[in-house]
Amino acid sequence: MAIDTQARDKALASHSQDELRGLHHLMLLNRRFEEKVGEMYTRAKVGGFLHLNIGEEATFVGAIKALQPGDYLFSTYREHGHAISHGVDPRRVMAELFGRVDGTSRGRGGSMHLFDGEKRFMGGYAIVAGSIALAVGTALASVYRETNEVTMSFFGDGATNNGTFHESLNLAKVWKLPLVFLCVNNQYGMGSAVERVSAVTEMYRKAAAYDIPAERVDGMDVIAVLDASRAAAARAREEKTPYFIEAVTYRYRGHSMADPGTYRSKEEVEEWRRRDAIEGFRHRLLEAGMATEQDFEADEADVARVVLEAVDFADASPEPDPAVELRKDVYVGDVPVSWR
Amino acid sequence: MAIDTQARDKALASHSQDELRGLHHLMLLNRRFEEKVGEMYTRAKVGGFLHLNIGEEATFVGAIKALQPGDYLFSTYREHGHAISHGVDPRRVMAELFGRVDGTSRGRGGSMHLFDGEKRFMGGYAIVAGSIALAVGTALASVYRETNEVTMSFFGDGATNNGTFHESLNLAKVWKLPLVFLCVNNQYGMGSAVERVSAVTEMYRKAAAYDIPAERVDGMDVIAVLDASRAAAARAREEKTPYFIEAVTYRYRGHSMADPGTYRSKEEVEEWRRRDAIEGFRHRLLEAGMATEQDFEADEADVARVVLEAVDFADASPEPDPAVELRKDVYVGDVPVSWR
Amino acid sequence: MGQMTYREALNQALREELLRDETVMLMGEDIGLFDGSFKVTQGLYKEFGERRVRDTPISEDTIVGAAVGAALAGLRPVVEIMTINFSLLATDQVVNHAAKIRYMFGGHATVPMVVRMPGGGGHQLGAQHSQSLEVWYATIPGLIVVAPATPADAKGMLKASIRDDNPVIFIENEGLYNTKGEVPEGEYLTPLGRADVKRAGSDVSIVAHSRMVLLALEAAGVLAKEGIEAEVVDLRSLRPLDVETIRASVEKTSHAVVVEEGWGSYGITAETAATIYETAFDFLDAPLVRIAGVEVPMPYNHNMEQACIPTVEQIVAGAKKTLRKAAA
Amino acid sequence: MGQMTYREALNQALREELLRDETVMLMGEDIGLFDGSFKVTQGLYKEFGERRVRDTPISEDTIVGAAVGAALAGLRPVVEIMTINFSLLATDQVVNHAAKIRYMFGGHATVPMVVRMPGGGGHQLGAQHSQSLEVWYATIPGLIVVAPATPADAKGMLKASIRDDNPVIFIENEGLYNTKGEVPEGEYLTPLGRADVKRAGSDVSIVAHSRMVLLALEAAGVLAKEGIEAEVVDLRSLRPLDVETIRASVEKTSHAVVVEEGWGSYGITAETAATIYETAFDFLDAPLVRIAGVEVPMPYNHNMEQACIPTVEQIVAGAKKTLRKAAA
Ligand SMILES: Cc1ncc(C[n+]2csc(CCOP(=O)(O)OP(=O)(O)O)c2C)c(N)n1
Ligand SMILES: Cc1ncc(C[n+]2csc(CCOP(=O)(O)OP(=O)(O)O)c2C)c(N)n1
Ligand SMILES: [Mg+2]
Ligand SMILES: [Mg+2]
Repeated sequence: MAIDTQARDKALASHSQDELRGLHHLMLLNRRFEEKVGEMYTRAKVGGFLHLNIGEEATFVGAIKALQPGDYLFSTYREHGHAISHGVDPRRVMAELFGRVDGTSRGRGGSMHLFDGEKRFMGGYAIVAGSIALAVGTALASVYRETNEVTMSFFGDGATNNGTFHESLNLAKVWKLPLVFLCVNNQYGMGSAVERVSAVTEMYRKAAAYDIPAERVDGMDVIAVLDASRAAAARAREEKTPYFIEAVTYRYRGHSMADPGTYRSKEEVEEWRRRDAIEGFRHRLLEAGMATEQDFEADEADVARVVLEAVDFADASPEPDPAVELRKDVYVGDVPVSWR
Repeated sequence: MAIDTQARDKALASHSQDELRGLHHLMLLNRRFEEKVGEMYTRAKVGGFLHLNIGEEATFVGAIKALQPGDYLFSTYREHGHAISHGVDPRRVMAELFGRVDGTSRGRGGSMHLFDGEKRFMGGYAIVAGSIALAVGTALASVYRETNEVTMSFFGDGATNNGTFHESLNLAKVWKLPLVFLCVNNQYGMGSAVERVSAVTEMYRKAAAYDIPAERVDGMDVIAVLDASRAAAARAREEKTPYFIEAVTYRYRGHSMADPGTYRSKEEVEEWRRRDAIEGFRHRLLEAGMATEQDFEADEADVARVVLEAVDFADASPEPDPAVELRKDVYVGDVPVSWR
Repeated sequence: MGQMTYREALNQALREELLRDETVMLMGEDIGLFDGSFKVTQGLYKEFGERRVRDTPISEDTIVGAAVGAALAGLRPVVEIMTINFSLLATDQVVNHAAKIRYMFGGHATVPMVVRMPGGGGHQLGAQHSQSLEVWYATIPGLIVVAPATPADAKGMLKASIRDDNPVIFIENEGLYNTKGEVPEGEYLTPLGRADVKRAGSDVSIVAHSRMVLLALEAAGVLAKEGIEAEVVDLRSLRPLDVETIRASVEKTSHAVVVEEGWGSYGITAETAATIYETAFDFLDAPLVRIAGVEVPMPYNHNMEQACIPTVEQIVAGAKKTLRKAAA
Repeated sequence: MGQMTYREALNQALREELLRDETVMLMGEDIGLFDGSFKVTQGLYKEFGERRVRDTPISEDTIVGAAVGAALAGLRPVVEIMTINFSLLATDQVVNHAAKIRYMFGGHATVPMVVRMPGGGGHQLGAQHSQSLEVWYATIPGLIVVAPATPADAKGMLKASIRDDNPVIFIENEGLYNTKGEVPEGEYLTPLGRADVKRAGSDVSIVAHSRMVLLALEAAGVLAKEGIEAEVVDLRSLRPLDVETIRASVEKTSHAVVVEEGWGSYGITAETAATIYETAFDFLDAPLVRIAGVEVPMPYNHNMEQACIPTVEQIVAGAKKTLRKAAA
C-alpha cells in the first residue's frame, strides 16, 4: 500500500490531542496486556488455545473507537483487545483467562469466549465466521426496534472463505442492516497465506458481489482505520446500509501459542515489525507535536498499572466450584440439566 | 436485455444446419417430455415433488450441447431435461419417474435423483446448492489425473444465496479447475423473486468476488447460450479455469406441481411466454431458411414417438420388490444394512 | 374448543403470539408472500407485514445465526426451516451457537428462540427429503427439543416454546399437517418437558412421539379388540425427556414397545429403551420391543418407501411379542 | 512391531496408502505446508507434494462435497476436518450426499472416501471445541463410523478405511494423539465393523470406545487388585456395531458398564445399553451402569472441565455398583 504522507498528516491533524493520546494509550494497553497474557500462559495461569493479537492493535482500536455506547460488537477467538477496547474491564478479561468466577463468563468461556452484555461486547467465538451471522441478528433487531445502534462484526481473512460470511453479507444487504463488516486481514489463516486459499487477495473486493460499499485501509495506521470506520458507522447508522472495511495488518506472534510460525520468513515478520502501529503512531505524534516522550512514558506507567491490577484481580478471584457452578445456566429456568 | 438482431443473425449463421436442427429437436423433445410428465403426475404415475423446466429449454440444451463426451454434468431437482440432453435414455428417465427398476436409479431416486454414471450425468440433487460442491470434486479429479474433461454445474438463482455456492466458486478458482458454473436464472426461487432475496440481481456479478470470468446471456436464445457455453468450456478445458454463465430465463409452470404461482402476475408469465425459446428459434430458422414448417412437424412427430416409447417402457418396467431391493446398495460389500 | 388441523393449530399459535408480544417475529424461506411451503404461516405476512414475518434467502445457516443474534438482542425469533433435512446446513448455528451461548458466557446471555421444522417421510420425496433427525438435536445440552403429535399439543407447545427463554427445537411432521383434533381456543399452553399418556392401559406401554403416536393409538385400538389394554405414552418432549412418566407407565404394565419413525440404531428408541430398562428393570417381565424405520436412505418408490416406515401392524405384533415372551 | 504414538500410527497409515495407491489423496485445512494442526499429516506435503496433499480454505462443507465428487470420479480422498466440532458445517455433505448417493442412485455410484477428525475434550478448549459427536454419524445409514483407541487400531483401521469403498467417518481423539503402543510394521489391516476384547475377564463387561477404552483398561487394573475381573470391550466400530461381540461378553459376565466421553442421553451408550438389554436380557443379573460426560457445554475452567469427563474412579465404582446390585 503506497502511503500519501501529506494526506496522512492532514488526517492526523483533524483529530483532537485528547483523542490521539487516547488512541495511543489504548493501543499500548492492549499491547502490554497481551504480552502479559502470553507470559501468564507460559506460567500455566491461562490454558486452552491462546491467540494473541500483538501487531494488530491499530485495526481494532481504530475501528472500535468509531463506535458509540450501545453499539454491538462481535468478535472471534482473537478478541481480548476487542473486548477491552469496547469497554470491558481488563480485570474481568484477565479473570476469565484465568478461569475464575469474576471473569466475564464466570470462568466457563476462557480466552475464546469473553462476553459482556452490558457493554454490548457480544462475545468471542471459536467457530471461524460463525459470529458474522449473529451480527446480522443484532443489526436486524436494531432495525426491527427502530433504534439507532450499529453492529460491528470482526473476522479474519480466512473467515471470508467460509459460506457463512457470504450468506451474512447477502442478508445484511437485502435487509438493509446497519452493520459494519470489519475484516482484519493479517494475511494468514493459521498457516495459510491469503493467496493460497482465497481467489482474490484483496478482501474488500468480496463485498462487490453484494453491492456493499467497501474499502481497504492500512491496518497499521490507527487514524486511517478510525476515519474509515467512523464514516462507515455513520453511513450504516443513517442510511441503514452495511459497509465493509478491510484493514491490512500482521500478527507478530504465531496463530496461537502452539504455532512456531514456520510457514513464513523471519524477514517478513521483521519487515512488518518495522511498520509497527504503535511505534509509527508515536513518531507521527512527536512530529506533529501532539505528544512527547514523557507522555509515552506516562502511558507506559499507567498501562503497566492497569495490567498488573488485572493480574492481581484475576489471581484473587476464586475458581468456580463445580459442585455449585457446573450444572448452572445450561438453561434459563427449571429445566433439568442432566439426567445422569 | 436489449437484443442486437444483426449479431443474432450472424451467430445463427455460424452454425451448421444439422446442429441447428438438432437443437430444435432436443428442445422440443424436452418440452414434450415435460408436458407428458406433468400429465403422468396428475394421473398419479409419478409421485413426490415434481419440478418441470418448461420454458427453460434453451438454457440447458444450449449449455449441454457445448459439452463433449466424458464431460461431467451435475444438476438439481429440476433435471429431467438436463439428463436427457446429456444423453441419458428418455425411457430410463421416465421409468425412474415411475419408480421402476429400469429407471436410472432403480426407482429409488425419482424425479429429483436421476443418475447415469456412464453418460457422466452425475445426478439430480434435492439440496439447493449441494451439488455445486460435488462438481468441484469431479473437476478436481480431472486435474488430478490430467485428463481433459470439463465439469458443468447447473444451479438456480436461489442457490447463489447459499454458502456452498460461495465456497465452491472460491475453491474452483484457487485450484484452477475446469468447471463451468451454469446459473439458470429463472428469476424465482420458489415464490421468492430474485430482488427480494439477493443483494445483486445479476447473478454473473457474483463471480467477480472470485475473479472468475463471467457473463450473462439471454436464456431464451439457445444459440446465445450455446456459443457462450462453448467458449466457456473451451477456456475451462484449455486454461484450467472456472467460468461462470448466467442464463436468464423463466419457468412457465409453478415451482413444483403443488405451486399455484400466486406470487407473480399472469401478465408477467404471458410476457415471457411470448419470448418462448422454441417459438422464437423456429422463427429464426424459418427466416434464415434453415428449416421449414414441415421440418418442425417431422420433429413433432419424432419426439412424440420418443415420449410415448418412454411411457410404454416405463409402464412395462416392474416395480422394485422391497424384499429384494430395499436393503441392497446402502453399502458396497458385506456391511450389514440394518440391525433391526 | 374447535376442530382444526395440526397445521391450523400451529398457525393459530403463531398468530396469537405475534399479537400478544411485539418481540415475536418469524423468519424463514418463503414463509411470507408464499405463505410457507407447507402453508403453516398462511395469512401471517398479509396480516403482520414483512417486519414481523420475514422472507429469507436460501441461507439456512445464517438464518438461524441471525435468529440467535436477534434473540441475544431481546427479540423472540421463530425460524422456520423448510424441512429438517435442510437443517443440516444450520447445525453449526444450532449446536455451536444457540445451545452453548448462555452457558459458555457464564449465564449472562439469553437466547429465546424457536426453530420449527417438519421431519418424516411417506410422501415419495426421496432420501434427501424424508429424514427424521430429531435424535441429533435431542442429544445436545442447551436445547429443548419437542415434537407434538396432536393439534392441541401443537398449539399449546408452540405457544409455550415461543415464551420459553431457551432455544427450542420444535419438530413437526409432514404427515401430521392435515390431521384433525380438538384444540382449545385462545390462551392454551402445554408445558414443555412433560410426556402425556394419550390412552391409559394396563397390559403394555407403547412409547412414541410425533406421528408415531397416532399409529400407536390405532394399534391400541386393535389390541383392545383382542383384550389387550395398551397404554400410549406420547413423549412430546424429547429433551428434557420425562423419565418419570415413562417409568410409571412401565411399572404399571410391565411391558413396553418403543416406536419411532426414524432410524432406530442410536435413535430416539435407543434412549427410551435404555431409560426403561434402567428405571424399570425390576418391573419388566420381558425384553421390550423396539420398532423403527428401516435403516436405509429413504427410497422414492411408493412400496419401497412404505416398507421403510413403521406400521400399525408392526406395533400390534410388537406388543404381542413382548407379552408372549413374558408368558413363555 | 515398533512403539509409536497414535499420531505416528495415523501418519504411517496415510503415508503407506499414499505410496500404495495413486488415487489416494489428502485434503484439509492446513494439512500441508503447516503439517496439520495436530501434526497428523506431518511431512506428507513435503514428500508427496500439493497434488496429493492439498491445503484448503476454511470451507468445511465444500471440502467434504469436493471429496464426494472426487470419489464419484474414482479418487479416494481422505479429508481431515480439523476437529469434529467444525464438522457441523459439513453435515449436509456428509449425511445428505456422501451417505445417500450410492443407494439413491440405485447402486450405480460409489463414494470411497474417508473423513478423519478428532473429537473429545480435556484441553480447556471450551464449549465450541470439545465435543464428542460420534453418535450423530453413527445413526446414519450409508456411513461407516469407526473410532479406534490404540495406535495399532489407528493404523490398521485407517488403512482399512481408505481401502473401503464406502464413506467412512474416522473419529480420532485429541487426548489420544500422544499415547503410545505397539504397532505392526507395513501391511496391517484391521477389519471395520468388529469390536475387540482388549482385556478378557469374567465378572463384568466394560464397553467403551476411543479414549474411554484406556480408562476402562485402567479401571480393570484397579478392579483386578480387588479380585474383580473386568472384560474390556473396545467397540472400535460404531456403525456397524458389533452386537455379537458385546452380547457374548455380557453373556459371560452377566454385568455391564457402558462408557462414553460424550453426553449420554441419546448418546453412544444409549444404543450400547439398549443393545445389551435386548440381546442379553436373560443373562443380565442387574441393571447395567451407564457412564458418560456431564450434560453441559464444556466449560473452560480446568476443574470444571475435569468434572465433566468420565474418570477411572467412576468406572470402577460403576462396576462395583452393578455387581453389588446383583449380589443384593
Ligand atoms: C469452522 C472452523 N474451521 C476451522 C477452525 C480452526 N481455525 C481456527 S482459527 C483458523 C484460522 C482463521 O484465520 P483468520 O480468519 O484469518 O483469522 P486469524 O486467526 O488470522 O485472526 C482456523 C482454520 C475453526 N475454528 N472453525
Ligand atoms: C438447502 C435447501 N433449502 C431449501 C430447499 C427447498 N427448496 C427447494 S427448491 C427451492 C428454490 C430454489 O430456487 P432456485 O435455486 O432459483 O432454483 P429453481 O427452483 O428456480 O430452479 C427451495 C427453497 C432445499 N431443497 N434445499
Ligand atoms: Mg488471518
Ligand atoms: Mg430460480
